Amino acid sequence: MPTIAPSAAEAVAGIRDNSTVLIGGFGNAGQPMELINALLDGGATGLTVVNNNAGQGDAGLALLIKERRVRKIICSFPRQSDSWHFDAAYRAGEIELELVPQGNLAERIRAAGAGIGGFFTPTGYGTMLTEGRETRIIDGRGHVYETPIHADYALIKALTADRAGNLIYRKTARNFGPIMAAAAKASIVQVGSIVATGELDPENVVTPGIYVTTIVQINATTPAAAEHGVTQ
Amino acid sequence: MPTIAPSAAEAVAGIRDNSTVLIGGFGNAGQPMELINALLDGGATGLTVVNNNAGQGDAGLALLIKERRVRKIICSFPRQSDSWHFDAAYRAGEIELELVPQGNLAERIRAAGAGIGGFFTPTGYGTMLTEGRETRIIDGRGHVYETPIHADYALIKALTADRAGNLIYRKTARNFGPIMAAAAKASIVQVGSIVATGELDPENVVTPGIYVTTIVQINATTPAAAEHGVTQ
Amino acid sequence: MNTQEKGARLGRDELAALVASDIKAGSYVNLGIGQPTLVSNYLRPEQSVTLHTENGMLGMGPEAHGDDIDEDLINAGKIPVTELPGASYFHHADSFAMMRGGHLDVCVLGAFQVSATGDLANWHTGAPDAIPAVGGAMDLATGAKEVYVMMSLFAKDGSSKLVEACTYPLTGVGCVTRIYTNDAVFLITADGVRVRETFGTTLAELQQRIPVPLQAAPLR
Amino acid sequence: MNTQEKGARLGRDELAALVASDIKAGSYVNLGIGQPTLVSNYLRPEQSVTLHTENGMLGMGPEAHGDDIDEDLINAGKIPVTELPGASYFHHADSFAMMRGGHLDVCVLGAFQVSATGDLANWHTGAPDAIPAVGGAMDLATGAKEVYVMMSLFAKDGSSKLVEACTYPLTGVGCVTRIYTNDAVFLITADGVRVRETFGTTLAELQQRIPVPLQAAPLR
Repeated sequence: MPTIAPSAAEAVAGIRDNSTVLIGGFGNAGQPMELINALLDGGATGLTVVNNNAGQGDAGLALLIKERRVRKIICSFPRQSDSWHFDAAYRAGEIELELVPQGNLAERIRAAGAGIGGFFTPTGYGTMLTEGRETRIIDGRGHVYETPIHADYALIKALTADRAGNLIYRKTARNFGPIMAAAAKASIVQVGSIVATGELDPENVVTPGIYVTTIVQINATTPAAAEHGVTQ
Repeated sequence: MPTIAPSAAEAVAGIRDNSTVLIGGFGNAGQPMELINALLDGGATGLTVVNNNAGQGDAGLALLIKERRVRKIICSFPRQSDSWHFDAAYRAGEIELELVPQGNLAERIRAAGAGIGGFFTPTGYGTMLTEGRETRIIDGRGHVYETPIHADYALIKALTADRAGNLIYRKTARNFGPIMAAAAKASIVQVGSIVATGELDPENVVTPGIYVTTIVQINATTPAAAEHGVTQ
Repeated sequence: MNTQEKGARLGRDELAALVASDIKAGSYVNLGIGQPTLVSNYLRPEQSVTLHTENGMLGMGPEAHGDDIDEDLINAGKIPVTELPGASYFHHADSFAMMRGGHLDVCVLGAFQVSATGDLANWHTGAPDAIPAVGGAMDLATGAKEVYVMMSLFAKDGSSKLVEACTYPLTGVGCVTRIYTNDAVFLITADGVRVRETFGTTLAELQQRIPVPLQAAPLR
Repeated sequence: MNTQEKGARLGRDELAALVASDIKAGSYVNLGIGQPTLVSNYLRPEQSVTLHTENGMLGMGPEAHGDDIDEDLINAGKIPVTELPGASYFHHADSFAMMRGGHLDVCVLGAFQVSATGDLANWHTGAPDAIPAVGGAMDLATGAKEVYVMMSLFAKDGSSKLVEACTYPLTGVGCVTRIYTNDAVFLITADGVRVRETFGTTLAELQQRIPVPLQAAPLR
């Protein structure tokens, strides 16, 4: 059963220095901005962060990187037109980068949640990103060995939670949320609304409550929860 | 875009001798009985069948086995109180059995659909079911190597399809359907109802239409499609 | 010694009630087929225990009867069940990922034998003419944070089912953390087998019949 | 020879229209960022092509404008898009499973270089001071049944981007099946590179500038 935190600050208060933190979102869609800001305010440092990108503009993850709180980032696409804080940290040698093809990143996160010890994927075979890695020819095709990405925490944004922690998402803001919730020891979720247990249709739950540790309601600017999936 | 077949017989008409066929269902829930019966009537033989069980009573898969149309079965739980046709075929040495722990069976099917070449799982390590298999110690824990189960066909039962092939299921009848649909070259789905494209909420689609080759509407005894997930 | 010695050997339902009372509030639990299913009768609503069934559901309710029977809503034993508020459905790969990934707090299973190091044998008698069937047994044994076994302590021939090394084919290696029997509760620890409590017998009496070194557990 | 020689070098939109007309009806297609995105403008409704975006959607519609912009509905290039009837949403692992599993019929990508055996280089210039970023490029190159490249045939310095072996870091090995350029369409086959058609040039002229043996393709 999840805890319902009264504020983003209290939701992330347990995050210690040197933790590995999965952060959901693809661009701004699904980015748990208020949780990231609370993490910034909380002061934890030496973090390993897993996100598709490495921060945009002057907000959220970009500020965590600017403040040198991220020791290492595991991502697929760090360089963007407005990734200047990452660019500066990287060129200064002050952040470690593990670059992973996006689908391997997603599958490695999924593997962690699913208890898979490692897997062979064709993606990246024969490229500089997998140099020196274990390879195997399977059905005539080259594959590389990839390992799960386990984490201490996941910070996620969903549309609606019920009090049992079941989650639904909205459109392409779903992206990394479900797999990150399952891969972390503790998953902290910001939602637009919290409804009573029983108000989400069991057929339509995307993340079962077993994967959710802490919920915090943030008054979101996105359309209301009532729009999707709530039966009452 | 899927084809809509006028009958179960026409839906399975393309299935050739010696094909590998994934058959959905766990017990009777989600079992595509009418498609199995049509496969029986169609005469295809030398089949490799993948199902959680090996048939119950005197219906469906049990009859396929009784008629010796199944050369090999890959399953987790063949022996049941009413699996007499399988029992007889097995004791006569007339069916090959590949016994797989249920979760490894599910993950191997999922791997086929997901393009994963192989994976390491802790389940079954150190047991007679994985004797002689490649093993690896990962984070101090024994794992065995498992390979994907690719198939020519999947026979599946869902609650409702739209004309784009998107599927929703009902309660625990979902079971193997979504992963089998993705793992087969051609997926043949029996549904209780077919609705116009756009009538299923995109947030609640469980199997996207890309995984569906053929749909056939069977007048089902289960509750009507209107009960779940249909927005209009 | 610290082991609690209680008055009488536990009955089937008393044992189920004991297991139920040991499950922490808020836990996610899978109850195996057979004797473990009885545990659900003794879970109190205020424990807020969520039951998982490996055929694709969290939030499973009690067995269904009469008009509540729905052929699309069954448990892993293929018994019709019901749905509780807060339930969710998912496909088989997601369901077993939930188990294998270590997300269930407790799994309760039956057993033929358990070894002193927690090896479990519960799927196959090893009889040469038996048709093997494993189902989800190995996945359940491997995945949960805690694996509780419920079994009779002695076989019909009087031999101990708690053994130095299993003679039946294994289900999982080093996976069992506790054994609940009508005669005693055993904890499998890194330091060996500890007896938490006995029912109508003593640790000394048990030690005479069990070929594994037993120690008293510290009081809870 | 069989190669069709047509009047004039194709413009950017003519090339996109050609790619669009080559996509079989009912296909599931992923259009990469940049030039390939233009293809969507030329897909006809009667083709019933379903567009995939790797950030978790099938059934993507055109770019959103004005009041239709929804920050939760974007494509892989982070541009606001719309939803068509029959759409579905899924998480990132499911989305890339769809690609890696070979379920997409066609993926259209840009490129820095393509080799005679279909190796693709499109993610990294190899410049020592560049910050690398791969995104979904390798997954797209590896997963689709057919990988079409859209690119200019010659670099600014006049050198051919169709090469014997890529000098830029690879995105995928032996994955490209066709190359669409403003000057010609190339098919990568087991027998080598075949020229399907040329625009404002001839196979002989192209062969003088391209360091790879070219053959005419049989007429379609």
